[in-house]
Amino acid sequence: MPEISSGDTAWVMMSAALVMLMTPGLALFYGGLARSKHVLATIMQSFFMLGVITLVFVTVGYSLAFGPDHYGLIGDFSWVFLQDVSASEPGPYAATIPHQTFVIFQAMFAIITPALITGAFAERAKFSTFLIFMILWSLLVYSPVAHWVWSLGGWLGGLPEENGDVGIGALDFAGGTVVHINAGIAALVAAILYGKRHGFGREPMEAHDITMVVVGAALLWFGWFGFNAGSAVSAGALASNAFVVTHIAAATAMVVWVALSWIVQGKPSVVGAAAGAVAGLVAITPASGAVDAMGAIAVGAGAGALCYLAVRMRSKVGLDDSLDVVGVHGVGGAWGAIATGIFATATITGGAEGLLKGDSAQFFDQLIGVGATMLYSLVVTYGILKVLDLTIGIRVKEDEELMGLDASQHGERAYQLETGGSYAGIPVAQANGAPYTPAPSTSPSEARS
Amino acid sequence: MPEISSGDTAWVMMSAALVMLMTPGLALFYGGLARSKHVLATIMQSFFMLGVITLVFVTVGYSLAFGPDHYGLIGDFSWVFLQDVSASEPGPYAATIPHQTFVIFQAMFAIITPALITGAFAERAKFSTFLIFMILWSLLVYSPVAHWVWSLGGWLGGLPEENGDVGIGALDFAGGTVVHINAGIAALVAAILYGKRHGFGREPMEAHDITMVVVGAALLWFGWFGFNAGSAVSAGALASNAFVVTHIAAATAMVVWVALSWIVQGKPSVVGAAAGAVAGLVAITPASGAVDAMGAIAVGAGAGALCYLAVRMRSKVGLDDSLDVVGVHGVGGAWGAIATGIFATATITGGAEGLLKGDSAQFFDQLIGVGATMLYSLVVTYGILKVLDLTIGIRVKEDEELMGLDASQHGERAYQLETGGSYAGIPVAQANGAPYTPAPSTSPSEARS
Amino acid sequence: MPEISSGDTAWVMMSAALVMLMTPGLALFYGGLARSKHVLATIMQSFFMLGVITLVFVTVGYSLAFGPDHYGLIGDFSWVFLQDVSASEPGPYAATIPHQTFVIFQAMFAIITPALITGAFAERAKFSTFLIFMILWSLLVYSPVAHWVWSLGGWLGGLPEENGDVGIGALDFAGGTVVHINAGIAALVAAILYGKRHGFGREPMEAHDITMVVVGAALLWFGWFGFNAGSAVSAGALASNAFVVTHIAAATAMVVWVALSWIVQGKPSVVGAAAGAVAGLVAITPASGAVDAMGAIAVGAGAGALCYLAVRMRSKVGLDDSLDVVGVHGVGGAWGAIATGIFATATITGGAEGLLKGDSAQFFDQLIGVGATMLYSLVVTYGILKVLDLTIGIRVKEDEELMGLDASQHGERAYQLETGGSYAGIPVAQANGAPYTPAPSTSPSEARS
Amino acid sequence: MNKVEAIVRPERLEAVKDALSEAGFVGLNIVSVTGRGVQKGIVHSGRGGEEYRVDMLPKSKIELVVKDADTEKVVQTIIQASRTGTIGDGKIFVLPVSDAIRVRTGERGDAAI
Amino acid sequence: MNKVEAIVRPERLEAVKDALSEAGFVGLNIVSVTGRGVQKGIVHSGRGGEEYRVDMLPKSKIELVVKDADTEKVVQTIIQASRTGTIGDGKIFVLPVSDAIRVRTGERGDAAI
Amino acid sequence: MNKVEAIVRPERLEAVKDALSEAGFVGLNIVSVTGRGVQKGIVHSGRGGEEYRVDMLPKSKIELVVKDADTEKVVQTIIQASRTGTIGDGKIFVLPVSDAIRVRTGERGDAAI
Ligand SMILES: Nc1ncnc2c1ncn2[C@@H]1O[C@H](COP(=O)(O)OP(=O)(O)O)[C@@H](O)[C@H]1O
Ligand SMILES: Nc1ncnc2c1ncn2[C@@H]1O[C@H](COP(=O)(O)OP(=O)(O)O)[C@@H](O)[C@H]1O
Ligand SMILES: Nc1ncnc2c1ncn2[C@@H]1O[C@H](COP(=O)(O)OP(=O)(O)O)[C@@H](O)[C@H]1O
Repeated sequence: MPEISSGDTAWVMMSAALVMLMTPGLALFYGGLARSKHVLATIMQSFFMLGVITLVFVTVGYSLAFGPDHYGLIGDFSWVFLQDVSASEPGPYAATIPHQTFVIFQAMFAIITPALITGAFAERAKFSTFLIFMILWSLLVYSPVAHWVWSLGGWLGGLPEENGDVGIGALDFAGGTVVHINAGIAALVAAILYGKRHGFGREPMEAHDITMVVVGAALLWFGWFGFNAGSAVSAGALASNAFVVTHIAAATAMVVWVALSWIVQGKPSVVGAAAGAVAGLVAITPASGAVDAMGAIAVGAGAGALCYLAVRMRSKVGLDDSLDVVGVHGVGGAWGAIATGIFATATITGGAEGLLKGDSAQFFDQLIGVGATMLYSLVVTYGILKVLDLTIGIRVKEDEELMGLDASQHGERAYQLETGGSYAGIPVAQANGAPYTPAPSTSPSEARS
Repeated sequence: MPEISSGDTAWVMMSAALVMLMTPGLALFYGGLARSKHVLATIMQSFFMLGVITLVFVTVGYSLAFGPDHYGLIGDFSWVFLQDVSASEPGPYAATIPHQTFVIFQAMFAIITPALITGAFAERAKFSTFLIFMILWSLLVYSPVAHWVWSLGGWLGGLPEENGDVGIGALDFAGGTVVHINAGIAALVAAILYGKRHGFGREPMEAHDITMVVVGAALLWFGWFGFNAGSAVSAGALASNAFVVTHIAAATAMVVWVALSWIVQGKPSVVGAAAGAVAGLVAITPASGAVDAMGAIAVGAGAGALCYLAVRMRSKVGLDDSLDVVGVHGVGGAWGAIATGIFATATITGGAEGLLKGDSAQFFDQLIGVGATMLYSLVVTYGILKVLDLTIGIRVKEDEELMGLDASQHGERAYQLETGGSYAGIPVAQANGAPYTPAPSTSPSEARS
Repeated sequence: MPEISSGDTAWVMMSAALVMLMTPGLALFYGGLARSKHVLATIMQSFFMLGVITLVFVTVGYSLAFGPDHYGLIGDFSWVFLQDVSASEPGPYAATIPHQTFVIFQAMFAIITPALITGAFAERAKFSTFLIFMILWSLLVYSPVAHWVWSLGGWLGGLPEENGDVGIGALDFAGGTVVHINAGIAALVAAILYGKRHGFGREPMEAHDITMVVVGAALLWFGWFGFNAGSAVSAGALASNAFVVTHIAAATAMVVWVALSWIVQGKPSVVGAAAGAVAGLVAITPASGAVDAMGAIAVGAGAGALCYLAVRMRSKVGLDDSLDVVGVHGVGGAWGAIATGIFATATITGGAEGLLKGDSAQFFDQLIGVGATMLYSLVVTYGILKVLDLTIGIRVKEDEELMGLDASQHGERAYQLETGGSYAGIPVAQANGAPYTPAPSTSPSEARS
Repeated sequence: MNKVEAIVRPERLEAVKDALSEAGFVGLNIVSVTGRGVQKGIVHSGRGGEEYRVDMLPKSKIELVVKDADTEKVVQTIIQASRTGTIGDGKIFVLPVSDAIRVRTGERGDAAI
Repeated sequence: MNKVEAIVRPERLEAVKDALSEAGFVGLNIVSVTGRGVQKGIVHSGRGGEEYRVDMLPKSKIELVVKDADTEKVVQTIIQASRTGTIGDGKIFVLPVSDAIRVRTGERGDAAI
Repeated sequence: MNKVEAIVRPERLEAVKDALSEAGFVGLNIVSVTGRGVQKGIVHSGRGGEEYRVDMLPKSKIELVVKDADTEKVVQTIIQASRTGTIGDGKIFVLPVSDAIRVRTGERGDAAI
């Protein structure tokens, strides 16, 4: 019987915690980019996924995604409510940690993926419909694609089923297709179907708190170490490489994006530093089990450049992808998946090699992975959203949008700063030299009596 | 001789770091709920516990709580200043990590528990007296109760003393009684003795920054993985289960609280999502070594519902428990401890079973644990606060309260946003088409000369 | 062949992630202390180091610092671009983790060190020159000093080179000299060469968001567990001790600083709590592999007192070290390095002892380490900055400074709060008793038509 | 010249600004204020179920100085763009202005506005 | 009609608002301002021990338009509720208003306030 | 008495305040406003490359009440300290004030300011 390794279990638990933190990190990244009257709603759309999708995933989603394979396409209901998923023994996906540790690690991926999409329809989505959309999307899009790529017998990945069926072997170490392309394409569909925000292209819709954007990006970066290096489901050389390339790619993309903003727009952008880092993290995600440190520089540089250009061109096509999910996750994820087919090296993969090593087979497998995910996500997301739009409506009313989603959807206001308030330094004297005496302590009630 | 396991040590160190982060997380959760003129004072009351209680605990508190048992009630001074507490060899409480690793992990619990209480008297406590209160409370309430439950020979827990004495075996894996009920009851006493805030029930006293509340809740959630799964003091199946149930309970309670706020108040509350998650985390704390994943859904759902109701009823009884410590930690902790007696399963505990499995013995042990903790905390907290109130006074003067505790207690002001400031976009042109030229660089000094 | 330990690898990866988070933590600590028109620029100066210095370090810096020794003074180009640095096998510095895990852990140190310096010239540095300064400083100052202290054969540290050459054995467990003194002295030089901010000593230049300062300090504290305990490059007794003493020193310094601010200035300062914690963390850094828990109290108390006094005396010497890098990192680092020579105990170091144990050799070695680092950092930093100042200029123009660096350097504005916005509570009635009806949903566009 | 001060609902601000601009009144200032009207605000239900009066609600104050002859037109423009017909629509006040100066040129009086 | 502008200490604002409401003057606006008085602020000691002048202190400006006949009563009400007798108590200014309009109904003059 | 309201660039605020203080006018209030001038703001390029008009720019409004005789001196002082000669320099308005009261002492009229 395989034995639980305390080092591996510690690492995967820690990684799960790190990935959990990415969802609030994303909430801040998106919340900071939103306007102040929509910040809570924007945060909530990510943050609440921690509640809803956790329940969806542990009850049904995990079983559909990772349960016994059917035709390489989907799992089944064998493991619903985590029945037969051991809390103490390893499962089929990781030999040295309890099966449920793997489940909870995967749950965090299932949570953040729909959260990523929310950037596309920020500042105008009706909260009730949004919840239904996300539950359906998780079951109908996320779980199937995760199955294709990561399950035993999934047709896209390379893990062998019991009966010997093996997928085509598209590499996606930590979710370039499953998470980022998938969310990016869903975001594209959503941005179109939700339509433009009131005043889009006419009024300024700038980030209301860029410090919050940076904090969000920092938490994402921090958590991404768990996302990628945790995907090794053990704490050894594979995890270590994923860790190293993750950091390097993020750093490179950050530098490239800032440099481009400097050249193109005239000043080095702080939002660009944050967005660039995220773009690099996205792109390295599928590649983190396939490229080495210098490959990571290439992946990161490509991500910084391609995503920057994609975002800058958004207005040209008139798309109100409010927080640039398509440009960052769609483009970055696709580049990462393809780059894996270019820069993969056998020293890391233990086998598969990329175009640069003269092997084109993997490259074409990657293209199939990208294409299949895009197509499936496009069609099913469109179907779900269209039905919801025609029935219960996906968007808030115009005056609710103008008033702000925080007030109209949640009945709350993010910030309530005191008007005024006593000066709160430690005064040592009055400026004219006289000793300082604070106002006497007559209280308003006394004063009135 | 037992050997240090690097995996277990890594996990417990990491867990200690995670629990350390909970205290600033709590500071933000509370600070966001406070009004802006009290935010620093509110944050400080939690944050400063990291300083003061660390010193109290490593010098005396740990020895009282975990030192050699006397009558099942209290430790002694054998280990004061950590003498005889090895920095390299395991101690009696965890066989595979250095004794001091266990100490520092426990220190984080000792720190956050008094910090939890501060929500009850936020916006009106005198800082000097507050410090004395907390030091006394840590020594006279926290350490004894921790001893009862977790020490070798403590009367409530189930660990055997050297001479064979065993406690009654009330289960409290990670601190439902020691931390949450204990703090919740102290909060009840404090809310009553401190009295209502000036203007309570008449003026709005809403959260001044809900984004801060969410960040705080997110950090609490993140840290709670260390709180609960770290309490296994090893990185194996027990920790893994605690990790999994912690996440599921938090998610469930979050969903339930938001749903109730939607039904009762008309809109799904973002503050409710944060508070619900915390309620779920509180309730699963004692149960995390006893229930399985599906039990966690029950524990979480109960916590969401009960805590929501408790908070909503607060105003009915006219209690100014400013940041709802009683409703969340008191009620949530009690529910969690009792739920442990209902849903405990031998597959996780390795022995004890709950009511649902037809065993009522554990259930009654849990009731004893809850009752004893409540009674003790109530009496001693009341005693400490009453004496302090009659001697040096626990509350600030009315004008200090009106001015804000930040100014009156700390001489500081949280936020100082520039009035105005140049528009800081990257302008490409003036709106009327003319090319944009910024104002010339005459400086004020030049202008004046 | 040495074998990779999953526990150790998990711990060092986690530590690297923690240290990575310190840089955004520092960005917030500094950003909060800055004025609101400079907050983004201040944050960017730290945050962007994650991009630039990562690239500098993995391409060249690591090889210079840790590569094969030359005369005890510097590495060489053997490991540039991480060639010959294994992603899977251990390197010479840590026997149980992949060499690249060690590299990435060290990279995080290389990143944060220049970021520390930025506090000295906050609110007036030209971003372009700043980048060049930091790249040069990393290569010409950081890498050499790191080599002296931590490399095999470095003249200051005690690790033996292949040919048997051993350094003098100055103890610097986690970077008191390499990181803090080094940055502190560079900050001193920079504060002088950059000159005072416009209006310094005349206008208030208080922290614009003290909650941000506390969050930053909390993240620094959290990350510092990785900084110090990770420096054991394994998860055993040495790491555990470093963890414990780190926490205790931070706590002690926090209490001492707050107490002093209370006595000297009349009120216990919240900024002081944050600054005090950082001072304690700085001072324990070199000592964390040499002192025990009670020694940590001494180190922390000294740090709190000395750094507090240093900061309070800053204005006396007329130095505009804007965010007190010299007072906290320079003084704290020097005290820590010297305190290591006083309180070191063989039970932790496994050999070397401090003055208190009657051994003065180590004490003098420490003085040499402090002196050499100070001298080198002073001279080379001065050289770099002087040349940059005379050529391209290090400081922004006066009107750019007055407008704020956020606008002038980055074309961005941190905060854009909506003016107004509907009241966003959940109203139940109008105050005069009538049922509440929100304003009708005529939208502005309809209204106009 | 007169100074027109209009207190409007923040959610109508855009509409009023656009309407003024279309009517030829571009120059203006906006001040964020909180206002209390005769209905004394709204009753709000707090976290703990307590109900309290929120008497001060956020409002936008539009300030612009106009020629005497334009005053009525400005007032009507604002009314049209901001009226919803429900309580809390706000007020407009007209104050006499004795002089106006354009800082850039030093022009005074009607020429300056 | 007159516009009464009163600069008061923020910590007296509640008291003034309550007093005005009791005296029958419910409608008003509050603007957050920073003010400098004759004593030129206070001297503050910064983190680094440097002492500097903080000349602008936070103040609350209360603005309300009242009938001519009520003006004195409003002024006295504000004085009573806001006076502490120490420097920095603030000022009250009275400005003439030539017209007032209630947006909701279009009422004008005294009827609008 | 007159109330002088000056809309100035925020980056000139310090200079204006200093100049007023040197000229003997210490008492004043500052209000943060956003203003739109004839040039209708600036065109800004957003993250996604879209260009839109930012019509409201941050401005500082200086308010001070002065004796009739001092009005012109105050106006000139402000102009000198705030003029840059480029669009957006702002405006100064003078409004009549019929009464002023110092809360602390109850003094009225010129004595109160
Ligand atoms: N006497 C007044 N002086 C100045 N502003 C006032 C006055 N009365 C009302 N206001 C402002 O007008 C707003 C709307 O007034 P309110 O009485 O609620 O509505 P309505 O004018 O529709 O009856 C208030 O919120 C306040 O800002
Ligand atoms: N000439 C003025 N015009 C407008 N506001 C003024 C004037 N003088 C003072 N103020 C306001 O009144 C406040 C109190 O003035 P100050 O001179 O400090 O106190 P006092 O009126 O008690 O002598 C100032 O902070 C400022 O807001
Ligand atoms: N009619 C007006 N009433 C009140 N404020 C005005 C008016 N016109 C302009 N302003 C204010 O003056 C500022 C500068 O005006 P602008 O027309 O841009 O420049 P200039 O006065 O140099 O021509 C505006 O931003 C606005 O705040």
